[in-house]
Amino acid sequence: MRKKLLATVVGTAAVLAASSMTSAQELNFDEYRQMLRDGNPAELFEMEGEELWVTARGPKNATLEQCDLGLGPGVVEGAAAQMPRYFADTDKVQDLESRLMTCMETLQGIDSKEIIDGRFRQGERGKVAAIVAYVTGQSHGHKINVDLSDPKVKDMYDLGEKAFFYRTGAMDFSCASCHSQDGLRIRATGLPNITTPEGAAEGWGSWPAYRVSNSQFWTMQHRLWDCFRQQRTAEPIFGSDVTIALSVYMAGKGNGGEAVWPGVKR
Amino acid sequence: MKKLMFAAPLALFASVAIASDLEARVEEMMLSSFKANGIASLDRQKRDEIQKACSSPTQPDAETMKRLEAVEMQTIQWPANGDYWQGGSWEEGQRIALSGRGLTWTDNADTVNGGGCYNCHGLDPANESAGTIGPALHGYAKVRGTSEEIVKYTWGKLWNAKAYNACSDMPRNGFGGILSEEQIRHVMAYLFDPASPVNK
Amino acid sequence: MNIQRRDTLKAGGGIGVFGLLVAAGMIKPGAAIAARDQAMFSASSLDEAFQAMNAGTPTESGDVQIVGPDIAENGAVVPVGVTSSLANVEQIAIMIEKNPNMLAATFALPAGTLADVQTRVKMGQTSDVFAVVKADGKFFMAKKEIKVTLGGCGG
Amino acid sequence: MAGPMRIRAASADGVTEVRVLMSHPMETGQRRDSSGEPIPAHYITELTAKHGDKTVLTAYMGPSVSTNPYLAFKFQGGAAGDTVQVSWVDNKGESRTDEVQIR
Repeated sequence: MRKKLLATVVGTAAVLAASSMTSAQELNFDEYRQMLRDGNPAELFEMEGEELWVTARGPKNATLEQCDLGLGPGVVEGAAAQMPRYFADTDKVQDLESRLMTCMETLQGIDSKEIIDGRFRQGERGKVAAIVAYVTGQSHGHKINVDLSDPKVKDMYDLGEKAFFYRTGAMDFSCASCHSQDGLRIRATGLPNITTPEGAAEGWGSWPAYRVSNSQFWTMQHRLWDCFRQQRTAEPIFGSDVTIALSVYMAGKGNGGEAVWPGVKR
Repeated sequence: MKKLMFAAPLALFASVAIASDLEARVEEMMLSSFKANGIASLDRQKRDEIQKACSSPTQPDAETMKRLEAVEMQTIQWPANGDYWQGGSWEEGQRIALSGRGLTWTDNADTVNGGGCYNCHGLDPANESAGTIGPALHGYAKVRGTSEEIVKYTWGKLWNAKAYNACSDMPRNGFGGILSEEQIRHVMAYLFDPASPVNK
Repeated sequence: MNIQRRDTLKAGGGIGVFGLLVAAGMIKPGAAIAARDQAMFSASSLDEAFQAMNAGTPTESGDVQIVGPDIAENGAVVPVGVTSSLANVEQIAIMIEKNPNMLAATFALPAGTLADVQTRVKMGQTSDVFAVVKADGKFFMAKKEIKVTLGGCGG
Repeated sequence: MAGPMRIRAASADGVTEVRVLMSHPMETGQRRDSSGEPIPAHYITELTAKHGDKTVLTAYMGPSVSTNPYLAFKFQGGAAGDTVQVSWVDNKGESRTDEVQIR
């Protein structure tokens, strides 16, 4: 008994020492981030995206102004905050990127394959990113509001949760390896705890974002793709089920949080 | 009450069936949503026993953990010549600890893998840009000493962290071919050499 | 968000008003830049930069403030602003001591423009940032250390 | 061809605040591409802002200014509806001019 007590005391001391070390290392970037928020270079991409929305393009020489993002044809304001959602015309739960592919294909005649097989920041996939900047900007300040009462959305949420904890690859990582505890960092970068509503809202509600480290604009598809790259898995396919499922999990978990779109990131 | 007792096993059965169906569907999704790219093959989407056991918010029961850990312990290769760190270079170890490169689909087979240690651990107290996913290891040998026990434990932990905690977030560096024996020796020197900045 | 796309697009492209002004001899960017590039923007030490500005050794002054974070999450984009309560400020310069291109920017302020400018600079490492202000023909300065951290896991 | 600038100009209490985002790589000339070739320097060298016909700011930049530069400044005067015009020229001689109405 005494031995056990001693072990507990020692253990507690070690935990205390470890936590004080962690707090001494806390890096506070609030001031830095605040200063970048005004004049977020993502605005340059929003301008490009708005222009693309109203420009007649593709084999059908049409604009995207009749694109239905879930709130009716042409309604952009607030639409992204309610995505991913189920669309009856495609019989699929779609995130913004995959829905834009549908619109570009049906309205403009642009082959989705070109986007799925393309590269980030290039060609039609690059244009999708600019349109994402514009559309998400029109939900800036809105509450994240994904309809989990829709059984098809809820099903994707459950799959997403499973995928979130799925450990695989050369380094045994899952999303949860980095994103299931509060207040942690990878190098100097803060990691939201996606398993809590606050953390999920912080993560989902701050992408897409302009990344200052490489002056690029990244959509959530791009963010997830690079997370998997760092996890050392095989390459996720653009707009594939796993990307939608994880998006539904994050957005659904973050329901009620604020969309600060587009964001600005390290 | 009687009714409830009757209904409960059925409900349990149904939820188990749904759970196993979900498990099968997520496994299928983790394959069909991915494509091979360079060195990142689709084999990576399949889980070994320990990855599968640790793929949920809660870890397995203590007995299962012990059994899994014992299996992993057998995979550890101890240095044949008994040289744990003296033959290593802390400078090399520092480079390995700082580098997070290797094994992604943008790397190739010739890429020298890093250990990515700083992603999760503080090591050199002067380096503030260190992660906090794992414990801070400032003054590693200064705090823990260089007894055979701690030296062997550290080697084992670096080689296969799952031997000590089945669901550890730390990669199995030696077992998984992430770091070579020589690289692990350099990282050991970074942790144990009194001249290493970790111990300053 | 109200994007003033059409306002900005209207005047975009082509040779632009700037080119026309150059052609009309109203401003001479080429000549001015060449002089500055050689003397100031190639300075590799503070003293060289001060010399190029004919600033002597500027006096450190509490009337010059650097607006910037104590610590930056990424050195590629570090917000830096300069304000001053001095009268008749005609020039402001921002220097990053440890950058190979030490002088980041200089601003010429005509009468009526406030001594309050902000931009964003690249910093290769933690460094002192200097603001030099020319007011009433005299030079003053302020300095502030900005820490730069390393971020992601791929490094 | 560089994309349009995002210019915002707002007037309050007799002072106009102008904020400009420019689309520009601001290449230092010191980086190398993936094949090891040096990437040539490409950066904005000079910027002029005008309120009507009057120059309200001239900025000279070096390659230490961040990619997609941001610039904010204030001048006395300016009323809603007035035009603020911003022009830049870079070290390759490319230029761009955009304008906006003060709000």
